[in-house]
This record gives sequence, structure tokens and C-alpha cells, in this order.
Amino acid sequence: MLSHPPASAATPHSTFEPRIVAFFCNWCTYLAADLAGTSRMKYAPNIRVVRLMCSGRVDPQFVLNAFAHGADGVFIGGCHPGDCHYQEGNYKALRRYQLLRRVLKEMGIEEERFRLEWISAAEADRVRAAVNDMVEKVRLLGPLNFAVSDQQTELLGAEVVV
Amino acid sequence: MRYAYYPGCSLRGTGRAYEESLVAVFRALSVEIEEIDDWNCCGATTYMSVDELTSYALAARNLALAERDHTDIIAPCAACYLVLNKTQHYMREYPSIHLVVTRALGAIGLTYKGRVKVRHPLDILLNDVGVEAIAAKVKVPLNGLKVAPYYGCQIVRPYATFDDQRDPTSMDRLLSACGAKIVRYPLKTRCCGGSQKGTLPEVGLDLIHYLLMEAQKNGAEVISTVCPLCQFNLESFQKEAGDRHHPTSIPVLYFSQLLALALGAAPDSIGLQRGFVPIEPVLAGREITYA
Amino acid sequence: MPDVAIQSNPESSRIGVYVCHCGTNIAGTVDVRKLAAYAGQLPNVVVSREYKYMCSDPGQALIEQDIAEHKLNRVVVASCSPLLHEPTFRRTLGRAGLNPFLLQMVNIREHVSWVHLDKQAATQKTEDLVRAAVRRVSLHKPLEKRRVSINPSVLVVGGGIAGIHAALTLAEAGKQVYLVEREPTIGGHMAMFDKTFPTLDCAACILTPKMTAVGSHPNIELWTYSDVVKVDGYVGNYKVQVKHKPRYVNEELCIGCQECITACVYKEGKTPDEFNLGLSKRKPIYLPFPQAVPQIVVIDQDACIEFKSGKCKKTCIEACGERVAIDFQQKETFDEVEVGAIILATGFKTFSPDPNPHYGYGRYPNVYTSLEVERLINAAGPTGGEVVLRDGQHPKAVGIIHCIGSRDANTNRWCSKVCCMYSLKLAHLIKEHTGADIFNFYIDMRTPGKGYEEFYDRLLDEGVHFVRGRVAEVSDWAVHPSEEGKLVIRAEDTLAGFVRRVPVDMVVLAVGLEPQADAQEVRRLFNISCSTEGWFLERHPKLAPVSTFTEGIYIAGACQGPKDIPDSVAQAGAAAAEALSLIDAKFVELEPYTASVLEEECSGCKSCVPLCPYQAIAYVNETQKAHINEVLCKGCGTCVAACPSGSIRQNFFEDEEIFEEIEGVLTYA
Amino acid sequence: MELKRTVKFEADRDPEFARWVSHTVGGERIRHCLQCGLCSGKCPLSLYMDYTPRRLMHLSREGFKEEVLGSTSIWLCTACYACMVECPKKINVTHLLYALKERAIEEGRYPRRFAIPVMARQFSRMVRGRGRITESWLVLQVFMRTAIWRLLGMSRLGLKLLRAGRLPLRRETIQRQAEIATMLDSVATTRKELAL
Repeated sequence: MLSHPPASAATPHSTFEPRIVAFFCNWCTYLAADLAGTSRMKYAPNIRVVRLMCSGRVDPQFVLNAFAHGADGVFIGGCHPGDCHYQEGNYKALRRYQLLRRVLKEMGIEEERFRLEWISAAEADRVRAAVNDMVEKVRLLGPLNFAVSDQQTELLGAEVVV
Repeated sequence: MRYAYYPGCSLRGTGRAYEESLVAVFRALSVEIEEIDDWNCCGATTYMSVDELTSYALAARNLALAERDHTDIIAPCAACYLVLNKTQHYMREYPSIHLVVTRALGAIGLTYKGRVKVRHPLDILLNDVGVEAIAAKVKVPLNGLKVAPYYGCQIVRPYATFDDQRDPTSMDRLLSACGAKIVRYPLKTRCCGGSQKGTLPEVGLDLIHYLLMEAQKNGAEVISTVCPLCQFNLESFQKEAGDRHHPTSIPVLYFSQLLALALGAAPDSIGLQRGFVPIEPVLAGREITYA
Repeated sequence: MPDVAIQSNPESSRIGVYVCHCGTNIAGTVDVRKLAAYAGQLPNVVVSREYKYMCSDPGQALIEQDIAEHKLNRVVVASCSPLLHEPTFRRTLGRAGLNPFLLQMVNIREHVSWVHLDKQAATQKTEDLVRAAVRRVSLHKPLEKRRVSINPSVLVVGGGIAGIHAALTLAEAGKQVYLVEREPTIGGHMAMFDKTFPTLDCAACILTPKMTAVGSHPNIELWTYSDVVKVDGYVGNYKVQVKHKPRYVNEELCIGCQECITACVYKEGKTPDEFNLGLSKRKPIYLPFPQAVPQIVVIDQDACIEFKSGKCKKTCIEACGERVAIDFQQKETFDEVEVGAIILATGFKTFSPDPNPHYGYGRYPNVYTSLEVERLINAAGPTGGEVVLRDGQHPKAVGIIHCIGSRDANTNRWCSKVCCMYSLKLAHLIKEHTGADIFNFYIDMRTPGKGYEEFYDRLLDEGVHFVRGRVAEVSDWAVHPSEEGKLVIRAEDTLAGFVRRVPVDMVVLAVGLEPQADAQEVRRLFNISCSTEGWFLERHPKLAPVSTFTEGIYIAGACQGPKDIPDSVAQAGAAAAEALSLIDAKFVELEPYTASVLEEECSGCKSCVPLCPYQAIAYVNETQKAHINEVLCKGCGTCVAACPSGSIRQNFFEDEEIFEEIEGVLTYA
Repeated sequence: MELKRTVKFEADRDPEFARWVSHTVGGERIRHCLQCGLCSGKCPLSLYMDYTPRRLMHLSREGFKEEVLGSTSIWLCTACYACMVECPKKINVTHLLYALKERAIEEGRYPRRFAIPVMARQFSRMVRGRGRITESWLVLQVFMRTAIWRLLGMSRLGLKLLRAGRLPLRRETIQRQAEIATMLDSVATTRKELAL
């Protein structure tokens, strides 16, 4: 008789718990995460959210700093294109994200470790799905162990200025 | 245009005319088909009620064989079309099914990566060949032959993407291009009873009768089908259903027979002689002369 | 409530940490005792406590007392989302004489206890978050909110019953109101209805007096046939640009005599009448309906011969005579107004049943939508209130199908709330007008509301049939002689447990409510959010139902979700009250999260200048440095992140503060 | 007039069956069922059923296993998918009915000489043995095992088909027959391993 076990049961279990730092904008993604809470959705506890007013506030150095201090992944959440509370901060975030992704790739940090998502205030389920997805992907990659000094991150961060 | 051809069991039996006419149509339109090497039964829906997992493995063997040649599959039989597509969907949706099927294929040295598209001849003719190209090759226009287009269930539901699920029109468009007149047929996607005629005869007869009656009421001279089981049911039990309810006499053809006719094929070569309800009076009345 | 840690510390920061149980909301998943104990041994933490409800009076008193007793100069509260109680705890600090911005909130409810199941992992997460907050709060600086004055006028968008009611409420309170409506008249959907449920009072009788009041109120500037095209500014000081579409009739000169309509070269109307949903025809020059406000005609450019060929005899101008109200040269014009608050009451649209098989709308002439039937029943409608089919016959049997475009994953998932009640109303009215047999096909009868269930009861008594089952199909496929020439409704009668086929002459599709087609554009214009379904999103579903996440912008009526007339009016009143309470405060406090330039470090590269969407950054020639105008700055921080020399800083979101937070969540103690 | 007790006790329910239904392929969303009856209205065969598809959905999720597996409805489904594509809650009704049929066959819950399960079994046997179906043989086998007298009634049609060349008696077989058996063994092994 055919019944199917949940997908996660099929994936090999690992004791490694990724640490993911998230930067959520105050108006969309942070609200969506709040809504996920009021809707009692369940997702992986590996994420630590830092609230910023806008995804445009995410300085590349924040990302590098997080990786340098032991984050296995960094997640940026902003409003959908055209929906930014500050008109176009998320476009700036996107440009920086694209540049920074290249820099990170050169440094040997896998693409799955750095993620940008547009999540509106209503899309609680996307928070749930994106966090779970990212945690699983990073779990498969294993720990990052990316050790650079603060000074280095500052220099690298300066490469990505928009 | 080259495709892997998956005839399925019925096209080698009761549905022979379907295969004969399809081959003629494809030849006339320069569509190359190559029969999948050593294909096996798709499992059909019947198998699923006995052992669902096994039926996916059986279906997947055909997909894997076609994938070796990197071609899309043409599956004319509605049941085969559905089962092959369903297998694709389930392999994607359920990791456990994917695992079972992959292992079973591995046991006979096959792999399947999900690259094959399972397509129906209607889809190929409409989207790859095109209505204009077909219209340009019509040699014997159907001269306003009144056709009720009957799609049945499993071509449109639940997986077809090439046509509207509620109101499919692909066959209408192809036959119109050949000069046929499509009559309104609201029951075009209603079930013919499938294999129930064999297992629960009374039930099957009712369903068959509704379909025939409605076609006749709307002035159809011919019913055009896309499925060997629909064709068989509507034709073979027409008299029986008529005895029970109200007599009808409508030839039931495969859409490919009508297309082949318009493209100039000889009636004997496309299985017109295999039908039980005589077609000649209708064709003669419409002054459709064979090429 | 044990004191977990009281220690002295050498640094200048003296931090108190407060962990809230929120009943069992947090304590059920997070080990609050462990968390408080953990916080207690963090550097600079002087006191750490856990308490059942931190936001309660005793909870807040606890913090105030500690601030005094332990000379705390920083506070961390680990509880719910800062969007809920940050203002509360900031006030607590203020009362205790601390600057309110020396507070850091940790969201351990919405972001932890409600979304995780594993107690250990959840507690670990809260420890990380609290550690980060403790590190961050040490760097907090005292900040002052900015006070700005408020413009006392209000913009109301949408002239349906909600907009009308909100505008009148505000105008009666003596406020200047600008009411913008895109159609040539106000009235909205309610003006199209015949009667209203459950009292059956005539919609026009109760609506038109309010419409007239709007038209004549000295405090209301009514702009019909107009669109809001631009919104700038911020709470208390919005700048709004409104476009007036040309109606080719001078609004000042037209007196609404309608002689031009009679005189039009078209003897009969040829254009489908929007107000009657195409059930009748109108002329190119027309008044939407007799009670329209304002009583000013409008010319339909697409239908008028003069616009098409330029060769019309222009009998309308002749008829207007010396009033010369008709002006074919009219161009669109713009107005710009400043308002303190905005109320959006943009309403809904009805679901449009697609024309393929299923229910036969658009295929069978006698399948109508409920809104069309409202017009058929209306005495001022296309048939003068006579319910007749398209061939002029009176229906003998009518089927009303509920939930069209509602409660259906293939169309709209939500319940549209009003359809059950309006279907009952239509059933009653059709029966009254025709004596026909009426069959209601429903899934669930939803009649919560004052007098609603009683109305249902009345319909049961009147002999209307109720079949519980979603209709599978409407077709003209006859199986039984009694079905010939009829529309056959096929549905399972789920209460009887078998399928029924019901032949009828007329089918009414009870269409659901949907967000307006341009709801997304409107919300972008006003910088508010939509739910996934496309309804405008309220700030809080229970406690701030008419507020939005953008201060000073309120929502009322069905633009927020399906709503009947009583609820829309109630909401409109609430939105007006919210707006009043805002503007009557005379000034508003703005968050101090603005950015500023550290002049000594600025290299004058100007890369920040084009980044600011509010033109708050200017390059000062004299100093050769950038300068940020704090009044214009909205505090997004984009320029801060972009400054190559790191010489722009943002209040409350200083680089160092964020670095502390990042390192704090990552550094395991 | 025969009187029948219709009350149901909690003991009549099989919660394990209900759990199985909502976890089986096709049953995922069954708990969302609104009981609106659209499936029954769409079904071309519901007029012959003892329990309409809607009632089956509810009986299944509540765990009334006897009623569900003993129902004629599951055998009447022709897999036309009319119910499934229109379901307002996107419940995979047709897929679920397959699972119910499979369960009923597995538990031997069907009338003796009932043609549908017999046909299903004969069909699967033929595929296992030969890799393809030969319609003539399949029909023959089904009637032998269900209603042999009906073969007589069918003989005229059979003859017509034979004459039209539509009922070849030669049995279709694939070349690499062994592959089918190998696959079946593999499926059985994996099934056991994953406890599916």
C-alpha cells in the first residue's frame, strides 16, 4: 500500500545546524515573519533576524561581517520590486547583492549561502518556505569556517559600493 | 520533426484503424515517427488499482527507452497518454515514488531523468505542424461534413496543457481546416463509461446513449474521437444502446481518419472498412470523393 | 518572579533584561527561566527578570522600579514583536526618566516561540538574540523624536457608501475634505442596488440624501471623474496631485437640465449603459443615472460623432444655448492639495464568471450575474423593475447559484461574505415580482448579522427551495422531457445524498467580491500593503482594523475585504475618527531614524546625492560636503550603506550598533 | 418493512484507516473537503453509486472503513477526472479512488465474481507475464472468471471485430520479457525497505 513519508525523512540526517543571519526590512519581510508567527507556521530555528528599516540599508560589510563571525549563510529579505516603502531602496539592495555575490563566489563561498528574497508583508508562507529551503541547502554544504579579520572584511566591503 | 511513437496495446487490436490513419497523416505531413524499441504496456489505469507503484515503474520503462533517443513521445491512446504523464508528475512530486521507479529502472540498466515530453497527436499537429500547414495540404476537402468533436476524459484531464480543460477546441480547429463543419457538442468532454461497458453493461449503455443522442440531436453526421476506447464503445454498442433507449446511427471515426481522408489517403488504407456503422452514405451525400 | 542576577559592573552601561512569558505564548516553548538566568550573567547586565506579562501595568512598574533602584541606563525587553509593544516600553522608560531610545526589543514570540517546536533550539535562539540585544543596547544613544505640525484637511478616495460616509463625518466635524471619485458620479455599487438586506429598505432612498449632502456640503470639495496621480510627503503633510479627466462639459456652467441629451443626434442610445451593466443603451452624452451627484452630464469620447469624425451637427451645443456648458476643447487639468490624512475607500469589483461551460454565462442568454439582476429588479432599471428574460418572457423557475468566484481554489479562496444574504434578498424580490419557483444552491448558509438569520427564516417560510450543494453544471442538455428548452442545473443535493437536475428559466450567478483591478497600483501610489488576495492590508486585524502600516493613511469599506453596507459604514466612521484623532492632535511625532553626514569624514564624492528618492541630500558648494536635510529624510539608510568613506550615519541604526547585533547573535558565549 | 439500526458508535470507526487516507497519494488534502458535492455533480456515474463521491470523502476521513471499502462507488469510477479538476479544494479525488480500490483488492473486499477487480487482476497478470495486453485474451479471461454466460451474448460482436481485423488472437509479447520481472522484483524490494 502506497503512502509517502515526508520529504525530510528521506534526506540524510546531519547533526550540523547551520547558523543563518537574516536582514529583514521593517515594512515587508519583518512583517511577513511576524505574520508567520501569528499564523503559527513552523520553520527551522536556525535563523537570527536583524531588523533594518530597508533592505537598502544592508551594507556589504554587514554580510561579510556575518560570514567572518561564523554565519553559515546570510539571508536578505526586502519588499517586492516597485513596493519599497522608500520607493527604491530594494533596487539598491539588489544591485549590491549581485555585486557581492560575485565577490563571495571568488572567495569560495557557495551561492546557496547568500540569498536575497522579495517577501511582502502578506507572504508569511514564503518566509517559512525560504528559510526552510535555505537551511536545508546550507546544511548540505556543511559549515563555512570562513575566517578573515575585520579589517579584511572592511576592505572587501569597500569593493562593493553602489 | 521526429518523435518516439508509443502505440500502446489497443492500437494493435480494436484500435487498428487509429494507427493506420495516424501513420498516413504523419506521412502526408512529413512528421517522422519511430516506434519505441520493445515498448511495454503502460499499465493503464486498470493496473493502478491493483498495484500503483508497479504501474509507475512499468510506465517509466517506456519513458526511459524514449529518453535514450532524446525525443518527445507521441501517445495517441488517451489512457497511455494519461498514465505516462501521471508517472512523470508523480516522480516529480513524490520522492518515494521517484526512488522506487529509479531503482526498478536501474535493475534493468535504464535511467530516467525526466526530460521526455509525453504528447498527444492533437498537440503535435496543432502546435508543431500548424493548422495552416495542414490546410495547405488538404486534397479532398470534407465539404461541410457535420462533425461532433468528442474528446472524452483523459486527453484533457487532468494533465493536458495544450488545450482548455473545460472547453477543448484543438480537434475542432484541425477538422475545420479540412473543411468539416463542427457542430455544437456540449458533452465533448463527458465520460463514455470507459471499461464499464465490459464490467457493468447497463451503466455503460446509458452513458453511451447520452453521447450518441446529443450528437444526433445537434445534427452531427459523424462523431470524431481521439481515444480507442471511446471509439469502440460509441460504435460497437450503438445498436444495443439504441434498443434500450432510442435508435441512432452515427459513424464514429478517429479524428485521424477524417484528417487522412482530407489529405488524400485511400479509405482502405486508413481502416474505414473496419467500422461497424457504414460511413459511405454520409460521405457520398457530402460528395466527398476519394482521391 | 525570582531575581536572577544582581551584580555590579565596572562599565558605564547598566542594563536590565526583562523576559516576558506572555502567559504560555512564549513560556510554552521557550525556557524563560533559563533565558533570564543566561541573560543575567552577560556583561553589563545588572538585573535580569522574567515575568508573566511584561506589558501589563505591574510588568511595566517592575521595569520602572528597577531603573530607579538599580540605576539602570539601558533596557532590553524580550517579548513580542517590536511593532506591537516597542512604543509601550519606550513610554515606560520615559516615565522612569530614561530616554526612550535606550531600549532594545527582542522578538521572541512571533519570531521564536510561535514558529518553532523544539524547545531546546527555541531557547538557544532566544539566548542568541538577547545576547545580541545586550551588546547592541550598550551603544544606544539618547534620541529625540521630531515634532511636525499636521495639516487639518483630509483626502478621501472613492465615492461609494464608505467614502461618502467618511467624507460627511469629517466635514461635519469642520474639516476640509477632498473627495475624489473616478466615475462621473458618486454612489458606487450601492446606487445600483434595488433593496438592501435584511430590512429591505430601498437603497436609493437611504443613499441619495447622503449623496446630495456630499454635493452641497461647504466643507467638501467633490472631484468626480478624477484620479489621484501622485502622493508625496508623510503623515500630517501629504501632497496629493489629482487629475481631472475632461468630461467635455464645464462643471461650473452645466445645470443638469439634460436638454443636450434629448437633442443629441443619436435618437436612441447605442452604447452599453455602464450603470445598467449593458442591459440597456445610452447616448454619447449622458447622465449616469437620474440621481447622480453631481448633476452634470458627461460626453463619452469613444462614442461621440464629433470626436470620431469632427462632422457632427452638434445639436447638443445648440440645446445648451447661452449656457455654453459644452466644451469639446476641454483638456485634463490638475489640482494639488495638501492634506494631513488620507482615507482610502476604493471598494471592490464583482467576480466576472468566465464564459466557458461550467455555468454558461455568456453562452446562455438567461444566465445573469446577481448585479445584473439587481438592475432588472430596480424600478429605475432597464426594464422598469419588471423581471423579464431576454426574450421578454417571465421566468417560472429561477435558480440562484451561490459561491460563484468564492470558496474555490480555482478562482478565489475566500468567502465573499455578502452573497448568501443578497441571494436571499434577490430570491425574495424575484418571487415577489414574478411568483416564480426559486431554488437556492448553496454550500453553507452564512447569515451572521443582526436580523440576518431571521431573514433566512422568512425566506424558508415563503417557500423558497434551498438545495445544499455546489452546482456542477448549467446546460441546455435535456435528458427528460420536462427539461426540453430549459436551463438544467445539475448538483448533488448533499442533504438528500443524491444528484438532482433542476430545470429553470433563469439562472442567477451570485458572484463574489474581488479587489479592484487596479488595487496593486493604488496601494503602490499610497505606499501601503496588500494581502496575498489583493485586499488592502490593515495594520492589525483586530486592534487597528482601519489603519495601515503607513501613518496617516486609513482604509474603509470593501477595499480592505468583502463587506456589507453596515460594516462598510461602520468602518468609514472608524476611519474618519482615526483621521480626526490624528489631525486634532495638531502635531505628530516622527521616528528619529534619520541619517546625517559626518562632515569631517565626507570626501565630497557626491555618490549619495542621486541615491535619495526624497532629494534630502544636497551637495553644499561652500563646504564641498554633502548635507542631509533631516526634515526630508525618511530614514531608510540606503545612503548610509552606500557611502564609500563611511561618513553617513543613521540614528538607531548606526553601523556599530548593527555590527554588535550581528556578532552578538553569532558569538556563542 | 425491514427496520435497520443506523446509529454509529465510535467503535465503528477505524482511526488508523482515516490516518492512512490522509497520508496516501491523492488523500493529502482530504481534510479540507467542504462537502460541497461538486464532485458528485460532476461525476457521470454518481447516479449509480450507493455513496456519492462527496460522501466517500467524508466517510474516508472519518475512518468509516467498512462503508468505504464495501461501497460500490469505488468500483464505478472510470477515472474521467471530472471531479478532480474542478474540486474547489483541489482534492485529488480520482487519485484517492485508485488508492481505495487498491486497498479493497488488497483486503479482498469485493463481491465474488465482481468483474472490475477480476479484470484489474487479469490485466496485471498479463502485463507481468508478457509485457503487453492482447485484448481478445483479456476479455476471454475476464468473462471466464465472472460471467461465462455473457460470452455467448458477446460472441456476435467478437465475430464482427474478428472479421474487421480488430481482434487479433496472436498474443502480443515484448522481446526482453525478463526485464519486466526484474523491475517487479525491484519494486517489491524497495517497497519492503521503505515500508511503503
